[in-house]
Amino acid sequence: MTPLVSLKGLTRDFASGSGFLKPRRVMRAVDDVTLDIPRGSVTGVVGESGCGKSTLGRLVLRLLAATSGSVTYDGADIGSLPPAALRAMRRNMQMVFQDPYSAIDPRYTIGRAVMEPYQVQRIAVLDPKARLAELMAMVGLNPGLAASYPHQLSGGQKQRVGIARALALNPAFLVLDEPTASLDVSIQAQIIGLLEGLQRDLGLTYLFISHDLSLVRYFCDRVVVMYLGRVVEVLPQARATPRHPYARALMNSHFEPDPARRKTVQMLRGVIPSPFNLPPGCAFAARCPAATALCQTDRPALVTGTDGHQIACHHPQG
Amino acid sequence: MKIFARRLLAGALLSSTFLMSGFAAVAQDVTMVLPAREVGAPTYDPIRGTKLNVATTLIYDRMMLQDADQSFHGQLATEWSVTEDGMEWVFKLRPGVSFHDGEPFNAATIAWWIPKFAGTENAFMTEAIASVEIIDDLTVKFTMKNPDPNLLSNMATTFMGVPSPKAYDAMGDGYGVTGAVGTGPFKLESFTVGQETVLVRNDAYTSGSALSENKGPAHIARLTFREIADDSTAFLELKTGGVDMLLSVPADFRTTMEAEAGLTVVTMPGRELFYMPINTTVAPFDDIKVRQAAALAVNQPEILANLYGGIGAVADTFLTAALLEGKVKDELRISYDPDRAKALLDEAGWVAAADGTRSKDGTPMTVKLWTQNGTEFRRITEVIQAQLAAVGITAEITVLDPASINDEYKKMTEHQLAVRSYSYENADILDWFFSAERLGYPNVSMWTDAVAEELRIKAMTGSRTWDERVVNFTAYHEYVLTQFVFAPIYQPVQSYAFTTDALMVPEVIRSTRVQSQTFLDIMVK
Amino acid sequence: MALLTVTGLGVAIGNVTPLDGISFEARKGEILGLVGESGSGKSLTALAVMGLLGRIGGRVTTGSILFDGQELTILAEPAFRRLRGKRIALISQNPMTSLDPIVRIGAQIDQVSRLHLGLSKPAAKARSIDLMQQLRIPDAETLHGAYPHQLSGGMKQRIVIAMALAADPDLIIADEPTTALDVTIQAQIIQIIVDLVRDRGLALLLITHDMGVVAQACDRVVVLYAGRVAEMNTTQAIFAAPRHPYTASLIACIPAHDQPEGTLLGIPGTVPGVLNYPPGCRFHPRCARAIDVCHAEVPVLQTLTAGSVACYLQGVPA
Amino acid sequence: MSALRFLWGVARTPRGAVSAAVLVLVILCALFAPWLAPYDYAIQNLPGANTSPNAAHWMGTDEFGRDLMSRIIHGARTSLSVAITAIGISVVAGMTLGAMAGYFGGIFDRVVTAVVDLTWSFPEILIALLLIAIIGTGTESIIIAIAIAYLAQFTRLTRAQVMALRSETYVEATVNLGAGHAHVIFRHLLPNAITPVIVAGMLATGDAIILEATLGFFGLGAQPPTPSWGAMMSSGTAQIFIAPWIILFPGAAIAVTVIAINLFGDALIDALDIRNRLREV
Amino acid sequence: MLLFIVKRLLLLIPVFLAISVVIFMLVHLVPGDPIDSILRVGATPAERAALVARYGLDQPILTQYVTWFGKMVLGDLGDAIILRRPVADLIAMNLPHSLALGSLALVFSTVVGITAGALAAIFRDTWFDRGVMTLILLGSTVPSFWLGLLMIMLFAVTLGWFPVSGARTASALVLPVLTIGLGGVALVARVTRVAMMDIARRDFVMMLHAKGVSRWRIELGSVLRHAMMPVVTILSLRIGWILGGAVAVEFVFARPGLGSLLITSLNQRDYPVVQGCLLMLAIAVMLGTLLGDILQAMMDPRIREGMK
Repeated sequence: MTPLVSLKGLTRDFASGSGFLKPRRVMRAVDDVTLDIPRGSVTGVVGESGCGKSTLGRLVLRLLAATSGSVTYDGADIGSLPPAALRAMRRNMQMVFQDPYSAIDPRYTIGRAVMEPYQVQRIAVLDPKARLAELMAMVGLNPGLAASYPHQLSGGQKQRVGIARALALNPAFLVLDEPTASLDVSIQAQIIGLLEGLQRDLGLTYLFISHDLSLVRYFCDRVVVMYLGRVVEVLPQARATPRHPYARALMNSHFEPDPARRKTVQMLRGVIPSPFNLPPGCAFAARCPAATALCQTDRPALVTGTDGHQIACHHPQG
Repeated sequence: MKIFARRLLAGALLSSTFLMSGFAAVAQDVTMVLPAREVGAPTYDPIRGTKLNVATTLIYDRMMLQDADQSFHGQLATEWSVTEDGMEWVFKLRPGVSFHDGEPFNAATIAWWIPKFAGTENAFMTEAIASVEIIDDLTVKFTMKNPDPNLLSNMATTFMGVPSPKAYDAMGDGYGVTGAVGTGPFKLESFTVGQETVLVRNDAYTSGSALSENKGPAHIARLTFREIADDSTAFLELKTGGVDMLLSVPADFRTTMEAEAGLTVVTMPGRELFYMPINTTVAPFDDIKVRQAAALAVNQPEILANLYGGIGAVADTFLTAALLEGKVKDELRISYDPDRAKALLDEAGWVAAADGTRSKDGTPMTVKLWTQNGTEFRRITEVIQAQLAAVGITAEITVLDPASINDEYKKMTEHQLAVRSYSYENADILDWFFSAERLGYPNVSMWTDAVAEELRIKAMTGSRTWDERVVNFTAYHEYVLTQFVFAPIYQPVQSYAFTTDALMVPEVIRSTRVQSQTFLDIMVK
Repeated sequence: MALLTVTGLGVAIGNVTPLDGISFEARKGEILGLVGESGSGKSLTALAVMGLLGRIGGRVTTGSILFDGQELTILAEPAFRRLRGKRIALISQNPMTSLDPIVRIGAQIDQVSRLHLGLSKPAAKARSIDLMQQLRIPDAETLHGAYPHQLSGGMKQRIVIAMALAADPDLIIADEPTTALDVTIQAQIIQIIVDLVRDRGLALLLITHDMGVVAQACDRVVVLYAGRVAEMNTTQAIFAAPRHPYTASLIACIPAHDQPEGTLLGIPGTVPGVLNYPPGCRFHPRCARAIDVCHAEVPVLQTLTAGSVACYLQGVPA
Repeated sequence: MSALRFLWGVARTPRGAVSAAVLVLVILCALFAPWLAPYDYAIQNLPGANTSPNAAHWMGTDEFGRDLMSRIIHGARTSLSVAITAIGISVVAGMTLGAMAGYFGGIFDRVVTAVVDLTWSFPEILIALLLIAIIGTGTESIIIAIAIAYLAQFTRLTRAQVMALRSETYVEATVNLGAGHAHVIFRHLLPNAITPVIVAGMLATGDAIILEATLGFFGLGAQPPTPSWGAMMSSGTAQIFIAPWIILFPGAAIAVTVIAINLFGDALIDALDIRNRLREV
Repeated sequence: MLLFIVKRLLLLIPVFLAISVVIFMLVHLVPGDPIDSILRVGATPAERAALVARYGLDQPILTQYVTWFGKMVLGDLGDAIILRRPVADLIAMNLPHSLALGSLALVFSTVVGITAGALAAIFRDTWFDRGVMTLILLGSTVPSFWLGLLMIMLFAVTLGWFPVSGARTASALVLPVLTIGLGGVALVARVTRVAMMDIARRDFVMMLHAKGVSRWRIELGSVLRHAMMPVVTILSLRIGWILGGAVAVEFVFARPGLGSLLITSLNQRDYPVVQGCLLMLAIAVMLGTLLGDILQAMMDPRIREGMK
């Protein structure tokens, strides 16, 4: 089966400095990412702040234009779509945003926000009230909240509104950009549970972006690990043991909610390089316990192993 | 940038000297405020300047001065004679006079000086002179193109102050701005346009005219003229002792100042005249009846009484009362007559409605009334607006700045009525404002009339003697009055005020205004 | 022996009472975890102990805060000022914003020892550099003259820690010290804090919402919910046998390393805002095991053989 | 309706109450001047000029014997209508320019920003005088001149708002729904940007009243006999000793009105909690 | 730092070029032909042509611009048509007065404004705060010419402390400086107060309290220091006010100044002077912005960093 979404050599540069006062400096936020997102699966992207995971999500939906590379959705290259076709295409692919607090226009009622997709896409809904109630019920919101304003809702409720909006157009593909990062833990679990259920019931395909490795491992089928704009490792199964030293460090940095599993944290040495000035070799080399001279100069390519495990490292861990 | 930087530096030094000089008041220092209408005079070049202030008369002496009774008194010229036909003038010059720069004043100066007027705005002053001949070192002879009985009058104006030929030629375009050299009782020390002029006494001065008691150097050692555009500020300066004398006192402040202890306010006949020109080419004023009605609607006595407290005089001709040419037949004088105005409008077909407004064939009688910035103009205009309304003419006021007003006039299209004033003391002002050669501006009335042109040309170039000129201009003036091309309004007086503890000013002013002859006699207490 | 004893602390801001009857004690050489979701009153508790409630317009209404035998609730501001930074220090939540951006880092650390220990400029500088080195800040001499923006988040948090240590305090309050940091950095900062307490015998009040961090670092735990203490016990006991349904749910909200798919449930409903505190037990609307009494009566914090709990079920297993 | 209720709420704070009362009074004067004024503002009575305040003329008469109070009441109409119209035009134009610059960015934004920043650095009075020299005098010219003089302020403010809002998630979310520029600008950006701009516009109306008065002082603006506070003061300076009330009352009218506008604006800013969003101005 | 300044100056060149074009074109929009204003009435077309040629108005507009710009770079701003002297001289006469008045008014409004704003912020929401801010508001809500007249009446006429008008003594500066300064005080005080209240809420200020630093030291040492940045920004952006904002005040106090010169020459259609004045103001604005940037950089290391 062909993947629903395919990324090929996707790259995005950001220029800093207005070019007026400061010299123009270019930051490569996403660097040559090639990735297939299979239908009906949950692909997780994990990495720390500044690794380019959110940019990747926006590139996939073409909320940002790629500097180079392509995104194919169901066989169509969305980078080359004319604006009108792109707008129509957006019915198929939606996003749930990180910050539910600013994801709804404060001047919109919940009902108006949830129904906005139809207005934008100029879709006439036969029974808007019923559809609204249906959508709200689908995300576990009391339809009585339709007349409320966002500031009257809790963060978890707002995120449900965000999900309802994303689902309104019946998309097949959702990018979830850290949908729970700004929520309380008790709410995070609710939302993850909701997303799990929706995926199962509606057969959705997710690209799930998170900094929380344990959450990604729990929720996803596959895990993509990014570091400073590059994919360093792709785990074909979420629970597979990572082999890239960075992915390992990430795993070791996670504290289990179990005092019996306390760990002694290894201090990472070195400095995180500036994204404006990446070293020629492996971006993690400066902090990597296994790094050699080779790592400083040669950038390791992303190599696919027999089991589909992809890794970009000169010295993968056993 | 270098030149510019140097200029900036010079400016900074200049202004810091100002700051310093304030602390070191020297006795016999006198500060005066220039008349409001002289503010902003850009130059002390009498030949090329079109707007000169009174300080010019202190830097330069003139050939002769004119007294209030219009008699002439020699200054640089000691005596003069004219041939019967008016075609040759001979002037004897005062001996032993030298310019502030040490250059001698003599017949060669005059021979250099007169031709300098050619091509300037002031060329009309000497237009009639065909050539200047040096008879001897102190005698010159003018040969005329045509008789010009007005020559002496011209030579007594500020524009005919005599500059030093050497300095004049050396300074080129900067003359009058960076320096000015004459033979007068004061030397120019500094000049900041729009701000102030500082003069210092010419200690070698001996050319005082018969109009001054004092024939030698002035009593005042150092004389500062300040330019203050705002009347109230100027008054407050005088009141608080910041200045010693105001050379013009606005009508509004006259009573206040008279009541002020320590201030003396002196009033003398005016040279100015307010009037309302009427554009004769735009309806409804192409109809002489309507023009006449508008002119008769102006209530001069009311303006005199209420806006000016009765000080000054009504205007009922185009010329000031002091001029002989203003003595026209009484029936030609234009005076307030509302009933006649209304009757004329009725005759012209402008019918009054119940509310008093008039219209003709459905067109309401709404006319434009322009005026220029400045309290006095606005005030008169507002009253005139009300007076016109009283006979049924609705006037809409537009206030323009003086530059715009002239720009608009030059378009020669839309204007109808305006409130204007002029300040001049010669009947040839009639030629200036009503010559068919100058339509638009200054002939704001846009008036062309064959009879008038004939009379005008005769007055301008066909008079051999002063008396003949008076007759010719009176005839022209009388004809102008019959055509209602303007409405006379008001003749102000001139007032000046000074602090009694600081100055002693001669009681009689031997001129039509306060000029060099008076300054020579002003004493410092 | 307890260095800090908080008993029945109530805090009001304006006419709302976000904190109500908070009691706990912190001991030397021990890390006390103060756990709760947003709105539970963790940070207010910290401000109350620091005597800084006035800064946000709050005040202590009831209870006592006994620090080393001294009653802090009645302490006058000048005396309190001599205590702050000297005996009670704060490690704040966001190192990115806690440092004055236009003052050199060194000067900000020096300020504390100069103010409280009366050190001269050079002596303070030497002390600061020494502290920075102890916190494994590389090139401390140079960084002493650097500005905050020149440092990474992890480094900044170490500087904040150095600032807290500068006057040798007895009690440190660490308010979510790692929330703003990346996972790998967070692990290291926690390690540093744990080492500090062990080496220096300090009392540390660690405020966090992350049960993983609690499990990793704390000796004892106070669980707060909606401005009240829900449960208090040793870390071991809390995780092994939570007695309050809220504690149990909170632990269950975090996916464990082997959490099976579809089993993450979260806690239904939302954390109540201070204006919407329900009567009775404040957790009862979200509690699956709530009984009638929970709706009406406020459960008292009861000391049991080990730890205490405010619940009518008193740890009876489900 | 909620906006009205909100304004009512602001008007019930102590600061809001006083200022709102004054503003309502001034606006009533402007609206119902012909009914409120005890005399015709244009009727001259030259013999009764410059009378000091008395029972018949509460504020005295001016140099034409016209009732000063009637002229001040009618002057409110002139001053307010000029200021409000000018600021209205300025706000609309500024919002359009600012929204376009902030939303589309690029070279258009750079040019607009550069021009706006430069003009913003010039005093409004100079800009207005410069424009009046170009387009001529008269009420319309004054309105246009004042509108352009304040244009930079609203353009800057709107641009800053739009720039800030553009990075709000809901804007991105709406784009992701397939919304076009018009939907984003008119349904999300402008409705959210408008509040601070309106409040800034209100505050600027106060400044515009002063600017109009200053232009009137220079003899520009409303043509006689239409009363305007600035022109009244201009002619009043000449009477400062004979009839100080001619300059004092219009000046006081301006001061009271502008203070009321500022206080009410301040109360609004606090109630709306938008002080930070107004920072740029 | 020096490098930064040089670099910024170089960057100002294109801006300056653009401004010069705008100013050049703007002046040509003004209606009314300056030649008509100076041409003597009844002059012949030949005289007119001679004048047109003298001022280069017969050249194509581009040539006129290039000539004008070339001379301007060399410090020659041309000759005033009505005032009949080099424009540079006129500016040199007026600029020092504008600078003296403007900079003193700036100093006055900054010092008083910051003091008042800081005290109001420290005692926020007390009667003191409200009283001071309302009082300050008064100064900015009356037209400056009116305030100036009242000042003259009180301080010059009634009390006799200062001269009524003019620019001849240092004491003549006091009343105009106060008149203009009072408006600036309101601006500075408001910005200072709001900025201080905003900064007082920042985390690092709370941290300073947590460190045991005294309140006054925090407010005056740290908070005020931070609050200066928006103040500097506002002031540097509005530097044009210093040179040109005092037109009405200059009029009332009969003072020379760039603003008055500009307006006078505008009314007289004296193009070269208008161009020169606008150019000076534009240069002042550019330098003001630059100065503001430099001050900002001196205060904030983050901006210093960004400059490299």
